[in-house]
Amino acid sequence: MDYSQFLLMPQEVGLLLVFLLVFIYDTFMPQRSQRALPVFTTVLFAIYTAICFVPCEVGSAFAGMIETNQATWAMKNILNVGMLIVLMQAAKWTNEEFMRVRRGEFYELLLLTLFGMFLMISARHFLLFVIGLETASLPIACLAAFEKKRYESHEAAAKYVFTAIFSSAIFLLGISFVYGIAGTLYYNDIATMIIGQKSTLLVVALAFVIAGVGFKLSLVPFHQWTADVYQGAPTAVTAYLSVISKGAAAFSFLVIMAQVFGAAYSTAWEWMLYAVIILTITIGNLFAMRQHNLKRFLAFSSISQAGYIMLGVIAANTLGMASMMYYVLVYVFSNLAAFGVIAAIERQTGKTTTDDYNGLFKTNPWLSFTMMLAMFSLGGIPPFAGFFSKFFIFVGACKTGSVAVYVLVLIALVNTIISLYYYLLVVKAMFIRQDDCAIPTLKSSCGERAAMIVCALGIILIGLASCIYTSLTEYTAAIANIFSQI
Amino acid sequence: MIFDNILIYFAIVPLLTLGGLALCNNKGIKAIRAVAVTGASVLVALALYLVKLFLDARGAGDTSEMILRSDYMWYAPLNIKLALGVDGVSVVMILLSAFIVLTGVFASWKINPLPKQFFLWFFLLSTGVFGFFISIDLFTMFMFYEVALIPMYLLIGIWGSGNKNYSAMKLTLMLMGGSAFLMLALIGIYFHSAADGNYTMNILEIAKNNAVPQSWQLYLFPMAFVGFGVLGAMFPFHTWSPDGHASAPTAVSMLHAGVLMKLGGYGCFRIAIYLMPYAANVIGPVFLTLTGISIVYGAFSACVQTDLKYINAYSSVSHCGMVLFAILMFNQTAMTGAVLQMLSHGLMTALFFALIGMIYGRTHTRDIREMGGMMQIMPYLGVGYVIAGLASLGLPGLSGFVAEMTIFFGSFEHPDMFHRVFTIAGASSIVITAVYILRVVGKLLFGAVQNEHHRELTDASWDERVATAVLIVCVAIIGCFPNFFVNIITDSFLPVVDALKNAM
Amino acid sequence: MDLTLLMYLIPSLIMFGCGVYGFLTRKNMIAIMISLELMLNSIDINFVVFNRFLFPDQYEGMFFTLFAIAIAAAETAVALAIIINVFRAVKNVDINEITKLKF
Amino acid sequence: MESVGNIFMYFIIALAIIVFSVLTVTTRKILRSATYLLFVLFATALLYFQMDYEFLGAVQIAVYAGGIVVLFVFSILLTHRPGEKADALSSQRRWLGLSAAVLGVAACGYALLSYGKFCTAQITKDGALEIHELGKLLLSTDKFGYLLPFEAVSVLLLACIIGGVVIARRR
Amino acid sequence: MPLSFSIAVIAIPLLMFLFLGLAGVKMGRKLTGVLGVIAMGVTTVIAYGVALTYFFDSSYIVDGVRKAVIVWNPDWLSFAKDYVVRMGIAIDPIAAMMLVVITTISFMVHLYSLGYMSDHHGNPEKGFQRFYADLALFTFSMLGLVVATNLFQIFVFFEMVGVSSYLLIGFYYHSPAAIHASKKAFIVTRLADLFFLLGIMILGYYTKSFDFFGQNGLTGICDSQEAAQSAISMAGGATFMGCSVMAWALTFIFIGGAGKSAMYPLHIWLPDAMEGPTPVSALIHAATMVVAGVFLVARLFPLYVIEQGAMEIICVVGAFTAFYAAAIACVQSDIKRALAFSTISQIAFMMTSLAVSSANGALIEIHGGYGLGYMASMFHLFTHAMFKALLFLCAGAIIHAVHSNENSDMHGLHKYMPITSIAFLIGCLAIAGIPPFAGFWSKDEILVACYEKGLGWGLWMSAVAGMTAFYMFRIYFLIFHWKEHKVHTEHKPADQVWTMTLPLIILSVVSVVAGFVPMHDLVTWDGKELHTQLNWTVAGSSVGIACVGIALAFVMYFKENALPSKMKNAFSGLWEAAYHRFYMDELYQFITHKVIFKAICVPIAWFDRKFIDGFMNLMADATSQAAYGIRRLQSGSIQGYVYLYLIGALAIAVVGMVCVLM
Repeated sequence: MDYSQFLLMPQEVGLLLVFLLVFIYDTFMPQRSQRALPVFTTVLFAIYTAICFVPCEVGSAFAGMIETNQATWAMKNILNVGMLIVLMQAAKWTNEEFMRVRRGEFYELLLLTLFGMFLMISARHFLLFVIGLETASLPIACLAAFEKKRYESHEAAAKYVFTAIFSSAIFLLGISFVYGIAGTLYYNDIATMIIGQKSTLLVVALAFVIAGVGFKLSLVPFHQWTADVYQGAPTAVTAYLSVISKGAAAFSFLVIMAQVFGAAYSTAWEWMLYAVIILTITIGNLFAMRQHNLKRFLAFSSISQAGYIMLGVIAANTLGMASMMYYVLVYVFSNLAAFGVIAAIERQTGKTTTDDYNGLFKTNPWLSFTMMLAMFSLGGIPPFAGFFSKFFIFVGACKTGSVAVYVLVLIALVNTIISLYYYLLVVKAMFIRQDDCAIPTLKSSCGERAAMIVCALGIILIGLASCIYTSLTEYTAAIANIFSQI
Repeated sequence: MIFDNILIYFAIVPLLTLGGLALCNNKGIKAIRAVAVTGASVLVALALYLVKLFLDARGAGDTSEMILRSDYMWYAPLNIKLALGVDGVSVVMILLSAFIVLTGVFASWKINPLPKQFFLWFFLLSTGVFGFFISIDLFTMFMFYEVALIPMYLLIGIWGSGNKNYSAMKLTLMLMGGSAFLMLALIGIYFHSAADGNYTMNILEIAKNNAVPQSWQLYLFPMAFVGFGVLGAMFPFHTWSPDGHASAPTAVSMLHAGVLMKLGGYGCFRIAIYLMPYAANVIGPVFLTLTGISIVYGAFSACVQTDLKYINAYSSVSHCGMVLFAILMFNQTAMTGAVLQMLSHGLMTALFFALIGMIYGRTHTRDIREMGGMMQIMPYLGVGYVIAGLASLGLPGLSGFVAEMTIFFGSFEHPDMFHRVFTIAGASSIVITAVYILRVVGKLLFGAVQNEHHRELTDASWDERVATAVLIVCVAIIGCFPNFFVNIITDSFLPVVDALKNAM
Repeated sequence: MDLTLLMYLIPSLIMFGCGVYGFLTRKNMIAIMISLELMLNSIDINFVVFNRFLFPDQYEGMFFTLFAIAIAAAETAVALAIIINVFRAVKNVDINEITKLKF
Repeated sequence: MESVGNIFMYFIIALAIIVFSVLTVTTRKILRSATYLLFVLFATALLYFQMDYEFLGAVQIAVYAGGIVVLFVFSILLTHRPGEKADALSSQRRWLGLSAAVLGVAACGYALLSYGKFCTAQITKDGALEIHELGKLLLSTDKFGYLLPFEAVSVLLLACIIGGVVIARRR
Repeated sequence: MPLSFSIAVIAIPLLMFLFLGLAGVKMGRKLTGVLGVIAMGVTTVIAYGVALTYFFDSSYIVDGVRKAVIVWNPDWLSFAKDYVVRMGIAIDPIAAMMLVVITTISFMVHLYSLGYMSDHHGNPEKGFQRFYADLALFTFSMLGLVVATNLFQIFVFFEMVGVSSYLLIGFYYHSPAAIHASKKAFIVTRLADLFFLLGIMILGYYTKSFDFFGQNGLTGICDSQEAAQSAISMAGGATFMGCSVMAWALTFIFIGGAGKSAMYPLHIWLPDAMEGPTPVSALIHAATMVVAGVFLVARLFPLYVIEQGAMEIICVVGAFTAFYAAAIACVQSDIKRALAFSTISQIAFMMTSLAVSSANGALIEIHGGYGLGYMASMFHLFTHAMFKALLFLCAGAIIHAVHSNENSDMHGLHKYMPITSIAFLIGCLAIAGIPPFAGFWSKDEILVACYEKGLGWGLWMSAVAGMTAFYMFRIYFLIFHWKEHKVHTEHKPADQVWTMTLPLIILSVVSVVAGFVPMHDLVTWDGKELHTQLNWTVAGSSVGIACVGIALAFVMYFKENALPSKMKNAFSGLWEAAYHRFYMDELYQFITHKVIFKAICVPIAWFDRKFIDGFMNLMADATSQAAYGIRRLQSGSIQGYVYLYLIGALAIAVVGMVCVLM
């Protein structure tokens, strides 16, 4: 009974502390100081984020049930940064009248889901992973239903919760099969047990595991909730869902696939994932082409982005892992920039369709500029960060050296053209199309503005500052052993 | 220190200009123009100084493949460096770009609306172009390449005319489609750049290692070639060019046809052929066929167009086809001719587009059937157009002639009958070129005035005169003193030709 | 006659199949939730029997089931809360009523 | 060789599980559906008892039967008029559901069957777990100890409580 | 005068072009014209000085051979280290002769144009400055062509003269006919130049040198017969389609020359080129540019001599063209066109003469080399330039007086324009080959050369000579006699101002005396003197034939009578065909418009838009259609989602199973 082991997971513990403080503030502070809750939370979280950047002790705790290493540390920091941006963006929104009674809950749920994601990232035991997964998904259903006045919010919540539970059922079934094969739920132990396994059962279990995590990542064909939930949920929640949740799932997915099922890489899951990636990128793109609602549009765009992220998984090497983390980081900034703009406009005008954005540049140059940066970054246009992340993830994938992966990358590259098309449609609406009744000049709140500036700077600088990617490669190189089975 | 190398300033100066423009007031058109002209002039001065440096270095017996070499590690995990260096080809391409940028600024003197934004994008594009020419690292080259492409979308979309949305989208998507293939090719090259696993992105090192396996070359070469070939308007990937040029604003057409399309040709030999000589030898004839078709096909298509810009765009297809055609001949003379043709086509097409833009700005039509007798109304522009036309159809004393002759004579050196036949077919384009150029000149400039309203139009203003005069002088200088340029260019092709020979 | 592992897996599997069938065919959201319970329950059985038959030395499957029950309870609670919420909004628990967001 | 009682027990449990599962998803009255679910859950609990996991069986009855089914009943009563009957299923829907279920079961069944070990495995040793042992394991930090999941699941439950409250709240 | 002055001969016109082109607009018309004339006068003087120095300074004769002198020859464009194009000035006999011809005619035309171009149908001529600039450009190009040190330079200046010709033909750019004519001239000669280019490419490929004359230890291809032989043998006997590649190259080069020199079937541009101002016709389309082809063949004569096949082709083409153009000239009513066909015919004479001069090796003994035809050709080139320019300038004066090109608008002008009439008559006598006028001497040598090749050739060319006399006098009589001129009340035709008349007088004098230039001493193919004497048989017969032609013309056209129309009716088919130039233009029209434009260009453009571009659009449309097609997947129903989820998971499992099994 060594409870000091909890110190090996400082980020999780710290997060719970933040949660507790917010919870206490929310519960015990008088009504009049409640309006300061967003600021309180944001500042608190900012401090927490800053502290987290202090390198932490590396090691595994609870007899290998959970592990902290440089990669998880970095990944959690990336998520923290994203979370911070989300909090900044949401501050103004949570002070709206209808949010008054559940402002505290909003923050509490966000922090708890983040905790769940941290568990997913660090877990080296499937039980812990499942708990993390559920913690990360169930409260989001509640968050999606926050805007009670909007019908879409309810529909989104319902769709999310049903598909999420179904998905977790499938995932658990898969885990049960894994358990049946390996007799243990510790990652490392499973890995040693399945070496040389070529059974159908393992393949089915793998398929179900991919489906379960693929649901969180919104990989095709497990993606269909994404668009509806993104569109229906409050924009702050959508933003959160689209980047933080996806980032955590991607990282843990890579860990599971590499560390647990590494032995089955070339025999099975490389090809399963191969098919999924092609489907994800293509179908996501095809759907995104036709969308007019920007949130829905970004949903499909994020589906196809998830496909690109998966290239880092199929790479199954440290370079691919670093590229994937880098991709997530860039994606955090790009997507949050887009959502920041959408949220700012939606909050004040309620408009979310592409056509509403016609002529935006004339009235709101900075918003348009930020949005354009986001679109270019998502589309992979240099010198913005998205270009670098795309390039690195392709390099990571191609490092496997197999011709099939080259073909896959080619398909992904061809798809970037389609994606560029629809990203440019947004740019076109803002810059090229003219509209006499364009959205009037808006005044964003401080939080929104700060978030946008952070995102814009991130988009511009992350690619140019090579130190980020370089250190990520060092972190992943330190845990190269998780790929030992590949 | 990175700033020690003069080359980096070719990327920094446009960026500084960008910054300066960003500080300008939206309404202060004077300040905006001043900043733009200053930036462009500094670039020209730098380019001229670079030529001097190059000549000095060569004169001093520096025979290294690239001069002004310096490497700055950027992404250490992938061994990506900001590797700078120029050889004769890059030097002249930089010179060309600088002049086109300068004249482009003058050609868009009265751009409206949003002059500030226009110049911002314009200089971003220039950054990409210069960056491409100064770097010899695959990654940075590719990055700058794409930086140069994307501003086109907004430049055409916002300031273009006609069916601009369609054209801008088509252009962007097709070019990016090409670069998608290119990116894969680069990655493929990267992972075979060294036999010992010390992969590198540096072109010189890759060429030296010569480690790309032949089987991979056969896959990667077509991708790289098509990737650049799309930008070089190679048949059948040229269709973005007519629409794109027709819709683009003047300066953008100039820059695009004048410089951007050159990135295609430059990349084709510097990356596709130089790094994968085996595949170039094997697959070259296939692309040679395509480019040969481009030459004749573009010229024939131009014969029936009625829109001035379409005529020019198809003519560009033909001329740029000649560039790739010559590059694929794999001998020094033809390749030198290709670069001369790039220079020539760059200047002459820029001149054409500038003049067309000026005429369009006055008549608001580009349909040659609706115009006539312009020579009487605007003699300056008319004479300019005739000169551009003569340069295009290869009048000695102007640049087109020397370029084409070097290409034809170089190509004819190829001992293979297949190449000879294509050379002759390509050479026949000089007649077709004459046909469509004279057709336009006859309809547009000569004859009776078609529209009486046109009689009230004015001739060129001073800024327009500057733009066209600079270009005409450049065209004439290349045409009259080709050996100056040939001497700069030709030795740069030795390594490529050697590589090709060794790979045979 | 021996009671083999398979004999326990089959009812569990059928239960899972029923859950899937119910999920896909029922219109009532609560009924769908009930189907989901069937699915989760069948998985619990899997864990338990695997543990008991194959790996009796450790109790991982059993503990997993223990936690899974807790998770299932939490899921049900949240799901039912949302169903009630939807019911308030559309005065119905028919799953076909909530298909406004599509394409 | 198993004892006859065990075999008899098995058949009762298996039959109950299969029959009531089918009934749960086919009955058109929602309240009956919940009731059948309860029977299935009881049968499952019985199965746990047969496996010697008494604690688990107890939890199953307490949490599922005592908690979840009650929750279901409450919400059914909240949202339905008594005796309300669902419409008959359209054949297309039934076909879809059936196909998916059969496919899924077939795939899993094939996978399980093809995994040789499962067809023959029998209970070989006593697997009963003392309750205090169980308690120790639940709070152990060693290997096969579950302190961390225990704490984590409490966070999950807290999150769901907060979420459930905030959702179900009228405003 | 040192030969290096020849640089000034080239430079002055170029500078004049640049100066007048850039600053002309700002200057007055008078000033421009006078400046142009003075500059040209200076050029002419220097050119004469250079030519006379070259011809009469014996230091240029080494071992009895007049050596070519390279005055200036810098590198211009390097294809490779040892494969260099140079631009320079070389003086050899024909270059020196051409300098004289070009500068003389150009000076005359400059002077003449002061009057001719000052007004256009009574209005001040627009673009007077442009005219002089273009003239200067042409003069520069033509001079550059003749002093070329290498074949490539000739090609360069071929293009340049083509362009200046284009600009000058299209001088009246508001007239559709002029635009069309200029375009046609350019494109037809361009087509020929394409062959020229191919010829050079082949030649250059094997010889790796374009230089005519050796310098710095290198030998040029035209230095001597041996040098030419070694150049030819560099091809190593390579053949293409049964003929040696060098024969192909030389034939192609001849086609280039034929384009400029309007040999059948590339002659069609020349009659149309008469749309340009008449002084231009005189300078470019009668005296100088059109003989560039002849000059080219003469320049490469040592090579052609070796490749007899190419020579035969030239011979046939020349002989045919001579007859063909003469036949057409007999029926043209437009005096400039008639003169144009006459020019074609005369150039064909020169071509044929060149070609026959290598006819028979046995004649070397008698006439001291191949060179009689060569010399005759050059001689004829010289004299023809003079008298044809004279004729054109006369025609210009007439046209300027009556404002028409049609001889039906003229008739009986002798009374009104006596000086012009006499000058024209001198020109006619010269071209008809009546002694002692210039044409007699040169044409006689040509006929002798033809008879040496064979009796048939000789008879054929004699017949053409007779036709020449006939059609020239037909024109003369129709213009100046036939019947009384219908005097327009407001405008009476008269001799023109002195600037226009003076050149006529000068050229008339030259046409009379040019035949006495000792050409066989000065201009021979090998630089050695050629000893010839008058062949009285040939001379007598040719004079006789000429007289017959003149007499026939006199009978038919001196006084108004019905004979011409009777003849016309009697041979109406032939007459019509000849009048329509044997429908060659229609054939070209058909090929260019119907075949190339309608059957190639239009389909290609259509193919590009609909097919290539259509394919790109199709890909975009297909993507968009696919996107529309699969939208139903996102049905909005949770159960639909889950269904797909499950099926998807199973499908992935299947993928995995397949992989495991494989």
